[in-house]
Amino acid sequence: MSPRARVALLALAALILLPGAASVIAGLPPFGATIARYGERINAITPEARHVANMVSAINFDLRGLDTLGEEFMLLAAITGTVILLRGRRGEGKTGRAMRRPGRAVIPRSEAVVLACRIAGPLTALFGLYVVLHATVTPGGGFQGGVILASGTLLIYLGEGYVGWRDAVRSPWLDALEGGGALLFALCGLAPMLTGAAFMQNVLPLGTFRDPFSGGLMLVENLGVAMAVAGGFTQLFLEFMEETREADEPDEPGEESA
Amino acid sequence: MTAFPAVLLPLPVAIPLVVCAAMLATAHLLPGRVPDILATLAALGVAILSAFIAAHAADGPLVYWFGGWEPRDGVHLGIGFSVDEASGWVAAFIGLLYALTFVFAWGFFGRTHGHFQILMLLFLAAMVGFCFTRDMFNLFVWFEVMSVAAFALTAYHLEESALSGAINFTVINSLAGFLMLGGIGLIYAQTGTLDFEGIAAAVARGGRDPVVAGAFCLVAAALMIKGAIVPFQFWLADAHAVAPSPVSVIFSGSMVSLGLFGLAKVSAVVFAGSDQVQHGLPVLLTALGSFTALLGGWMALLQRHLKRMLAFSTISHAGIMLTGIGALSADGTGGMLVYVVGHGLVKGALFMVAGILLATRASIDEIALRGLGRGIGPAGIAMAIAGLLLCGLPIGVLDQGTRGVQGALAQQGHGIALAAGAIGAALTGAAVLRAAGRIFLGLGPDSGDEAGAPSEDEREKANRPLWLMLAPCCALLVLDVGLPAHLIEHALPRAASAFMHRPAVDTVAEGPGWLPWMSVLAALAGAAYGLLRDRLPAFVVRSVGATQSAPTRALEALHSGLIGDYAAWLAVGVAIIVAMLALA
Amino acid sequence: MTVILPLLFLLTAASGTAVVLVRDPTRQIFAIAVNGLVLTILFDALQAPDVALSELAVGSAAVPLLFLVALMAVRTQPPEEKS
Amino acid sequence: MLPYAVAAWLFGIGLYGIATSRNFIHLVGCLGVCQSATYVLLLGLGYRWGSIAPIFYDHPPGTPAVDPVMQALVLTDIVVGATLTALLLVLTIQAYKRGGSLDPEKLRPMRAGSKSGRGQGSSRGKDEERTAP
Repeated sequence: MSPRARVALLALAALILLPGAASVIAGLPPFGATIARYGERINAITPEARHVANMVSAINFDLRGLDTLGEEFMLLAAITGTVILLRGRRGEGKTGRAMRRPGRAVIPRSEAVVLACRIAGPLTALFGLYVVLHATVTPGGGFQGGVILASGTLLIYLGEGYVGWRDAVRSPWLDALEGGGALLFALCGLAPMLTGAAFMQNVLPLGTFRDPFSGGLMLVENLGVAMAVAGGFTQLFLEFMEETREADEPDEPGEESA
Repeated sequence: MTAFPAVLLPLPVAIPLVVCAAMLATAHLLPGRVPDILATLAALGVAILSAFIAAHAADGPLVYWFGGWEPRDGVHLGIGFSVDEASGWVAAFIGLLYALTFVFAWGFFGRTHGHFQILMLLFLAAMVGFCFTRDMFNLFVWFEVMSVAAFALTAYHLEESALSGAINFTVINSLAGFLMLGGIGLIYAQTGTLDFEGIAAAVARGGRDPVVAGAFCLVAAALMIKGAIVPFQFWLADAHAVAPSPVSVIFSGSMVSLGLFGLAKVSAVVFAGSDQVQHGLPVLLTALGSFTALLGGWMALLQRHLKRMLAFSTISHAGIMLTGIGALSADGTGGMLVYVVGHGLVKGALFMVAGILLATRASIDEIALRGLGRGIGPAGIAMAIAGLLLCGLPIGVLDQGTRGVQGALAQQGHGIALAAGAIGAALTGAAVLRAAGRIFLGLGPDSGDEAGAPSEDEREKANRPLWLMLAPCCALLVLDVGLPAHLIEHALPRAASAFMHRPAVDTVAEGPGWLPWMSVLAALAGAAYGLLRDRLPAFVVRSVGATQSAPTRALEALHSGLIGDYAAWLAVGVAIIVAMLALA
Repeated sequence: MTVILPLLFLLTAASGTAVVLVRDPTRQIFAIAVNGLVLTILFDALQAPDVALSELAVGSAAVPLLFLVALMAVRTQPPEEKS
Repeated sequence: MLPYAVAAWLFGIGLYGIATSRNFIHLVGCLGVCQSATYVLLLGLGYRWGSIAPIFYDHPPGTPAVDPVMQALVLTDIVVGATLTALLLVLTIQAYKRGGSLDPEKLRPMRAGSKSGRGQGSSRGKDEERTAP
């Protein structure tokens, strides 16, 4: 089909879809008028039932924890897929090829970059941990904190160079972190069943409202998510970066720093 | 506290998840065959558990509330699983299909640290979750997990075709996910809940409502994209043809039909109370289904690349399943559910034969393989039997499903859909039988229009003994033929009504007995024409060829492989669904 | 608030349109990052700080980074020789 | 009504981008726009004027808050988006290495007339040109 025919087809479909969309929008409750009963109900009962302040975390880790379990494993599937697809190209045995490239000196980075990264790195890690640990009281949680932690490892790359980064961050460890986090989450679901409770039912003490250590089992699940996400995203960055390295180019720091 | 059999409901999902997380965590420590063994055992475990659950669900659906969040004051707070008999058996079938596929792929993916098995187990868990859940958003989550695992598996070969096929697959199915999520958002805003039953109750109360109809359009479009219904079918041929053969077994055997399974569940359970949807559905589904059955069958007949041929035949059979849903009766839906299982068994066996040819004869091209199959007779017999079953040979599970679907269609006077289904089945059967004759008997020196069809060199590792690949293939066929018919006959009326949340019926209608035989005869005639073309009088060949070539070229051009075209057709498809519902 | 929200919605529509209409991938990355940032602000205005934080981490940092790396991978490597 | 119209617009323009894109990396960006339509729709549906975020840290429980369920759904959706983007970009990189192009017109799965599928850039892209062996 020529591009023009394609756009014509799209326009034709739009002729039918637009009135349909308009009637649906007209049928919806006006924006900002009301919220659904389900959400209202959760806002009403969860602070007391689970001693947590952050309703979104309560939904993600308790009320609808199964969704998050699926989501975590979706991430795991995507990252496993990425690894298969990228490594299949390079060959499984050569995962560390760029890490050990003989005969190449490490070009020193400017002092300022190294210093900045060495200061910012731990700060980012600290911030990531803060976001992870305060899942039940403030915005954020395992997922957001995990992504921040993973981005923190990129600072090692900027500061210490590619070889230093690859030396510090090893693929098998990341697999272990990712798989271990997902396993921890899944076991959080299964373990309560041993005591006769339902899958992912809270069996731990709930803690005090507005305290970071509130929510019982949620905290463990949150930790599992953080591990899985941090490991997974780091693995993702690692495999992507490796992809840019195959051509024989000088090891230049900060080339990806945009 | 939940009573005993219901307590097991989370396990068929949780077991594969735990096994694959553990496998990933220890990926670099596991010795060679351990992932194979673990994966096979996990899949078998899922099959057995699901079967056990299904058997106990005969008296009524089992319900399980995650986190112990049972509904309070009529508000569904958490996520529930609700397993009726039919869903349980479908899950058991899927587990078994995976177990046999793992045996078939034994050692095939040896050097990947079990990554292949990890993805497959995730795929399995997602499918079982998809069958069991009673929550709209949870359905979406499993839908997406399925998709993501499938995307990665498709491109495993890293050939150019595999990669671009995987990209098309990913983009179109991602759009399906977005449509579905949009639909879920609409229905949630309107009904204030995500639980199937909760939504159903609210929809029934609401009367004619454009938002509900719009939500149904979006969700139905998403599930039809997964189910490869015209005009959403384009991705399937691209993806199934290039995926590794064990993956294609799963794709064609369960993923596509599961999309339609979801559609059947959603339209029978969630939107049962919407008159607009229920009025619009029969015409919409039977029309699209008939068209799909014919187009898929016709395209299958024109292929020379075996996996692509089977992919189009899957499209055709998906169309037949859709007509079964379109009858909106316990017979039709029950027949469709049996059809899902029967089709999965037969199509899985066929893709395994294709895999055997890839591994032992290093080609997948029907014309290039002519006569080369002589050394592996058992595979040829399996292929011929599967071909006959596919076009409707009246024995086995697939036939029982066909009769159910045809009975429902005949009863409700959908004559065109009935004919289209029979013709579609005959066409795909003819394609498979022709290929079997050409490859294993060396017939058909004169290749007709097939020769112009796309094909590509491909090979798979020949590191497995023939019997190891043949055994699961034969096991599937034996299951299809050997499963006692009276067991299904006995359970079907009850299971189908429970699946649709309707009062039980006593018996299900059956279609005319001669119709399957007509399909078989037509398939044999079609295959014979393809194989014996050189011995027929010239004027016959020329006149048939003249009617074939032009539409063939047009259809092949339509399946252009361009993602832009597919996106445009997707919009057209959604527009068709919207228009049909608006007119209802 | 009543003025800010509609403005933000329009801005979202505009930045989304920009992502589509900027056809050069190198410049599109900036459009994507900006779109992520606009969405972050919109989510925050819609009282969804959790979502905003995710969008900030994913939509305006991680995803553009992946795009950048993908573009570099494509740039730095000529396609392998045909065999 | 504006938020819902914006959501519909975003999906439409994203689909238009996918339909007309000549570069896979650009196409992945367009897919992201389609997805942002779902974010906007869901959060728009879950919003209520004059309500606080569903976090009862600074405000006591019972204060009117917006719908937390929609936010939880969107969080999952964002993860979906990130995974899809990563996977698609990987596929694109590999397809580029194999096919030597980022143009969907030139990278097609298994077309008639390109029997080996590789190294025939000139014969590809024309549907009429069929080589019947």
